[in-house]
Amino acid sequence: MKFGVVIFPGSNCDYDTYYVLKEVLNQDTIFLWHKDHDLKGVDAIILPGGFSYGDYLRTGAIAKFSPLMREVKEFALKGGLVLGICNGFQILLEMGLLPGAMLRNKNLKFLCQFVYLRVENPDTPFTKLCKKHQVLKIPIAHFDGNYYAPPEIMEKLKRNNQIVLRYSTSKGEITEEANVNGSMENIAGIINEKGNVMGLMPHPERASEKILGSEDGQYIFKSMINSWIK
Amino acid sequence: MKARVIVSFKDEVLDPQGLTIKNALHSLGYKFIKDVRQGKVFDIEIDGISVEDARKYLQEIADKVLANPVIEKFHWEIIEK
Amino acid sequence: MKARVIVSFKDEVLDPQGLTIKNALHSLGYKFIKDVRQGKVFDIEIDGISVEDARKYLQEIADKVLANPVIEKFHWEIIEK
Amino acid sequence: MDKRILEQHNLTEEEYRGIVDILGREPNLTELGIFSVMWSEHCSYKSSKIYLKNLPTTGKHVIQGPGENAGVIDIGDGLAVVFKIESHNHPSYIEPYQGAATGVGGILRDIFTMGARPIAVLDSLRFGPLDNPKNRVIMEGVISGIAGYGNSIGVPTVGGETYFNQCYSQNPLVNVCCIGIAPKNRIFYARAKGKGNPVLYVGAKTGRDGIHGATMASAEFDEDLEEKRPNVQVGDPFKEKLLLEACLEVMKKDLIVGIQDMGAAGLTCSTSEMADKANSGIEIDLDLVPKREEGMNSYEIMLSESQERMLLVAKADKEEEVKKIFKKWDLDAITIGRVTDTGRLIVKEKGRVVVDIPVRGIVRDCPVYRRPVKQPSYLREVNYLEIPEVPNDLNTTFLKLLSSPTIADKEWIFRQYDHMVQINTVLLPGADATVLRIKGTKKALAGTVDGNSLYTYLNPKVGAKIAVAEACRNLACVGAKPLGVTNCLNFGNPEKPEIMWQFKEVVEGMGEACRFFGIPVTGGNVSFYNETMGSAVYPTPVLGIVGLIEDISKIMSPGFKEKGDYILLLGKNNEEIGGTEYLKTIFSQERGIPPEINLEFEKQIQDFCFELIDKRLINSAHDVSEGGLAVCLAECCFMSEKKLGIEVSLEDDIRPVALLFGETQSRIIISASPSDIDKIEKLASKRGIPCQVIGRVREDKFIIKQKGEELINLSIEKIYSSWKQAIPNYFKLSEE
Ligand SMILES: Nc1ncnc2c1ncn2[C@@H]1O[C@H](COP(=O)(O)OP(=O)(O)O)[C@@H](O)[C@H]1O
Ligand SMILES: [Mg+2]
Repeated sequence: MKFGVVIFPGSNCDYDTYYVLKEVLNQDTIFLWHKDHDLKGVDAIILPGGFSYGDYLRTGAIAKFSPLMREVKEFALKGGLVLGICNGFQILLEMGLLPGAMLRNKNLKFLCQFVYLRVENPDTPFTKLCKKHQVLKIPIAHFDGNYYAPPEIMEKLKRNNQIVLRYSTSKGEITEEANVNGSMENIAGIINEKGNVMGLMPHPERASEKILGSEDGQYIFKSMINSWIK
Repeated sequence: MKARVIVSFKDEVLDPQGLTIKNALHSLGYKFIKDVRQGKVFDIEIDGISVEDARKYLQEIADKVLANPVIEKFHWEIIEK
Repeated sequence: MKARVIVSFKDEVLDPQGLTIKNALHSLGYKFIKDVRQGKVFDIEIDGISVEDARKYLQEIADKVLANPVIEKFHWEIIEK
Repeated sequence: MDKRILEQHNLTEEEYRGIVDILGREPNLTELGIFSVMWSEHCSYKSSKIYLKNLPTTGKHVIQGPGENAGVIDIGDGLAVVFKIESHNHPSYIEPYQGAATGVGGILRDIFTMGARPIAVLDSLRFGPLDNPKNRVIMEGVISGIAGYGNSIGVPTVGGETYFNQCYSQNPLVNVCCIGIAPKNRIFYARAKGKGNPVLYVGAKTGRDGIHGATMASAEFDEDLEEKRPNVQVGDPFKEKLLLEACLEVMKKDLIVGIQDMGAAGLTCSTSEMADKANSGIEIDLDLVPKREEGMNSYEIMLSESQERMLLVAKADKEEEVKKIFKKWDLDAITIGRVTDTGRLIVKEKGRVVVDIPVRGIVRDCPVYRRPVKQPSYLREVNYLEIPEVPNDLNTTFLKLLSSPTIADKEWIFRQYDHMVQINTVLLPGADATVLRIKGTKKALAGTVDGNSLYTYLNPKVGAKIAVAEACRNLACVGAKPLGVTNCLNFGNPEKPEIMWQFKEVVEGMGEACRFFGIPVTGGNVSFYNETMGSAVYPTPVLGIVGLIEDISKIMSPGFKEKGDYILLLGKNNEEIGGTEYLKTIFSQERGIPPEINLEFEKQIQDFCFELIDKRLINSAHDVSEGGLAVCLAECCFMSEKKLGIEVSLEDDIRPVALLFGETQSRIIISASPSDIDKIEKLASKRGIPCQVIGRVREDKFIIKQKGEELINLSIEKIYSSWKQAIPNYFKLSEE
C-alpha cells in the first residue's frame, strides 16, 4: 500500500509518521509537498501533526488553502482514505471534510501525556482491527483539542455512529476526569459520513513501538492497510 | 484605507479564556466585572482598491479566512478611508 | 455597562501572526492587503459601579492585567452605558 | 566623545582610548555602538575569560570545544552530538512569555547553525516562592513561552529542573539547553572564507528590536526613547521552523562555506566573528538588508537583535541554488555583501562607508579584566548552624517536605511541553535523566541539567563540584556514560569583588570535578548582573550534561518495578544537615555547610551503579538528592507504574532527621529481584563499595524504621497526593 504524508510549512510530526509507516510497518511511503498538485498515485493520505503555519490565526486555518489541498479534497470525495492526526484533524475540520471545530483545552494549557481511548466504532477502515470498546493507550500533544459541535451536528454524529474514539479511563469508562481537554462527549476521533476520512487528536505514530511505551497506535495504521488489501 | 475586523465566539460557545480572565479579575478585587469574552481583532491596511470593493472583499475575507463560522461570529468596519 | 478593551502589539514590535495572515491573504490573491496586525479584544460586562469609576478601573485593568506595556498597547472604550 | 555617550554605551574611558588606538581615529556613533556591544560582558566575556580558560575542554571524542556556537562530540556511527546551554534571564523577567520563548529560539539556532537537527531541549528554571502571585505569573509565562516556542517548532522539551528560592523573586533564571545530532563529517562553522564569496541574509526582517541601552542613534537624547523601544523581542517559532528546515536542506548539499545565527548583537556579531575566524574581511551594504521599519539608520540596523535571522556565506557559484532552497520554504535569501581579504569590517549605507573597523579589533582585542576578588562576609554568618529542635511528628514534616515546590512533582510543568515529538523519548521526563534513542543505531543519548544554588551559596566551590557530581550521577542512574558538559553560570555583578570571588570559586570547583571525571567542557554561557535593587541571586551554576548509552536495551529507570524486590543503598549515610531542603522548608533556614563531596568515592559509586545496570542485575536506580533518603525512596514509589510502597529499616547511628532528610552525596537507591541480591553483594564487596539491603518493595504503605523504631508510616496515596498536588494547587487559586 502506498501512503502519502503531506508536509505543510510548520508540520512537525511528518517525519515521525513517515518513519512509523516506512521503517516500522514497511509500507511504501512518500512525502507530498503542500505546494504541489500531484498525489503521486498514493492509496492513502495522512495529514500529520504539527503547527502548520505556526497555528497562527486558528489551528489548521491557513493550511486548508495550500495548493495540494484541492487534490486532497477531491481524493477524499472520491472515497480515498484520509487520516488527519492532531493538526491534520484540525485541518480536516477547517476544510469541512469533517464536521465541528476545536476550542482551546479546558485548562487553557498545552497537554502532552498518554491517554486512554475507547474504540466506539470498530467498523471503519481505521479501526477495523480493534474490538468494540477496546481501550488504546496513545499520547496526545495539543493546545486546541477540545472538540465542539453544535447540537444538530452532535446528534448526527451519534446517529451515524461517526464517533470513533473517546477519551476514557484505562478500564474504558467514559468519565469527566478522563476527558482531559474538555471535548464534547469525550470525543477524541471522528469519521465522515461516508467512512473514508478520519480525524483524531491523539498521535498513533507516537505509540507504534514498544520502546516508546505502547504499540496501540499500530491498530490505526494496520487497519488502514488491512482495509486496503481487502 | 484602514479596516478592523473583530472575531469572537458565538454566544452559545463557551469561552474559557474569557472566564479565566474574569476569575483572575475577581480575585484581584474587581468584583464588578460580570463577564469577559475574549476575541480577536485584525487591523488591516488596504491600498489600491475602491471603498466599495473593500467592503465586498472584507466580508469575504472575514467569512472565509478570519473566522470559523462553526464557532465564531465576526464584524468589520472601515475605520479610515 | 459594556466595555471593550483592545490590546495589540506596539507598532514597532513584530507581529508574526499578522504577518503570516497577510502572506496567506496575498497568496489567495488579495494583493491589496498591505498589512495585517492581530490583537486581542475583551468584551467586558460591568455592573454596580458608576461610569466614572468604570473609566478609572478599566484603565487600570487594561494596563495591569490585560496588556503588558513592555510590548503591547491598549485602547478601551465604554460601548454601552 | 561625550562622557554621557560613553556611559550609555557602558564603555569606560580607558576602553574608549583602546578603540581610538585600534582605529587610529575617533569612532563614529555606529562604530562606537559596534564596539560597545562586542566588548560588552555578554559578548566578550571580559570578566570571566581568565577563569574559564582553565576549564578542561579537550578529550578524545571532542570535535569542537568552546568558541563556536555549540560544542560537538563524536558518538560513533558517523554521528556527532551538538549541544549548548544559554540563559535568557532578564528578558524573562520583563516579559516572561516572550523572554523565555526567544530564549528557546536562540539556543535552537545555535544548534542548527552547526548543521545539527535539534532533538531535545532541557530547561533549568529558578523562580521566587509561589505564594507570591507575581512569581506565579512569571512562572506561568515562562513555561508557556518555552512550550509555545519548542512545541511549535517540533523539538521536544524532555527534561529540566525547577527550583524556588526568595533570591529569584526579582530575578528569575531561565536557562535552556539544546541537544542536536549531526553527521560527523558535515559540521558547519561560523567562518567567512573565500574572497568574493557572497554573504547572504536569511530570515526575518530587521526591526528596532532589542537595541541596547544606547538607542540614541539619531543623536538626540530623547528621554523616553528607551521606553518606546522595547528590549524584548517577540518570537516567531513558525519562521524559525522554516529557517531550520531550509538551513538543514542547504547544508545537505555542498553549497555554503560558513553560517552564523544572528543572536546577541545581531549583524555586528555575525559579520565580524565570521570574518575573524576565517582571517578574512567582510563588506556589507545596509541598503540591501531587509527592514521591517522605515527610516532605520546604520546604528540601529547593525545593533538590532531581531530574532529568526541567519547570515551565511555561500560558495560563489552556488548563490542561486541556495536562494532557491530558501524560496521553497517561503524565505528570502538576500545577498548583502561579499567576503574580502582585507581583515576589515566595512559597512556601507547609501553609497557611503559608515563603518570601517579591523575585525580583530572588535573580536580579539577586547579588554580582559582580572577583577578584584574578596571572600564575602556573609559566609561566616550563614555557615554557622544551630541545629533546630527535631519536630516531633516526622510524618507531617515529611509531607510538608514533599509538597515544597522544589521537591514536589513537576508534571504540571512538563505536561505543557511536547516531550514526545520526533518519537525518540524513551525515558520520559520524571526520571533522573531523559533518554533519547538514536534512530538507526542501538544507541541512546541521555541528558540532564543540574545545579543546587543553595549549596553554592553556602560554599561555592563545593557546591560546584556537587553540581558536576550530581549531574553525572543522574546519568549513571539511567545507565549512561558522560560525554561532555555545557554550563550556564548565573551570577550577580562581577564588578563587586564578592561576586567575582564566588565566580572564581565556582569555576575552579567545576573545573576540578570535570577534570576528575574526565569530562570535557565544550561550551557554556555566563550571565552576570543578575541583581535587582542591589541584591544578587545566589551563585547559580547550571550544568548540562550529555551522556551516551551504547545499548538501548540496557537503560534503567528510577521507579520500583515489583512487589517483593529488595531495596539497596549504594553509599553511606552521614550526619549532614546543612544546606538541606529540610532546613529551608521546615525552618526557613538557608544555612550550615553543604554536604561533603569526595570525588573519588563518588566515581566508585557511579561506576558500580553503571556496572550493575550493564550486567542487568538491577530493576531500578535513583540518586539521592534534595530532600534526602526519604524523598528519594518516595520518588522511587511514585515513579513505579503501580504506585508501590516500601518497608525500609535502617541501622545507622545518626540523628533521625539527618538520616531521613540529610543530603549526603554519593548515594543511589537501587532495587533488585531477590534472586540477584547475592550477585550484587558479592560484586560490591569485590569492588569495595558500601552496598546494603535496607528493605523491600511492598504495596500501599510507606514505612521507614530506624533500629526497629518507626520514623515514618504513611499510606502511599497520602504521600503521593502531597507531592503530586503541591504545584497545581498554587495555580488553582488563580484558575478556580
Ligand atoms: N522545568 C522543567 N522542565 C522539564 N522537566 C522538568 C522541569 N523541572 C523538572 N522537570 C523534570 O522533573 C523531574 C524531577 O526533577 P528533579 O526533582 O529536579 O529531579 P532530580 O532531582 O533527579 O534531578 C526530572 O525528570 C525533570 O526532568
Ligand atoms: Mg536534581
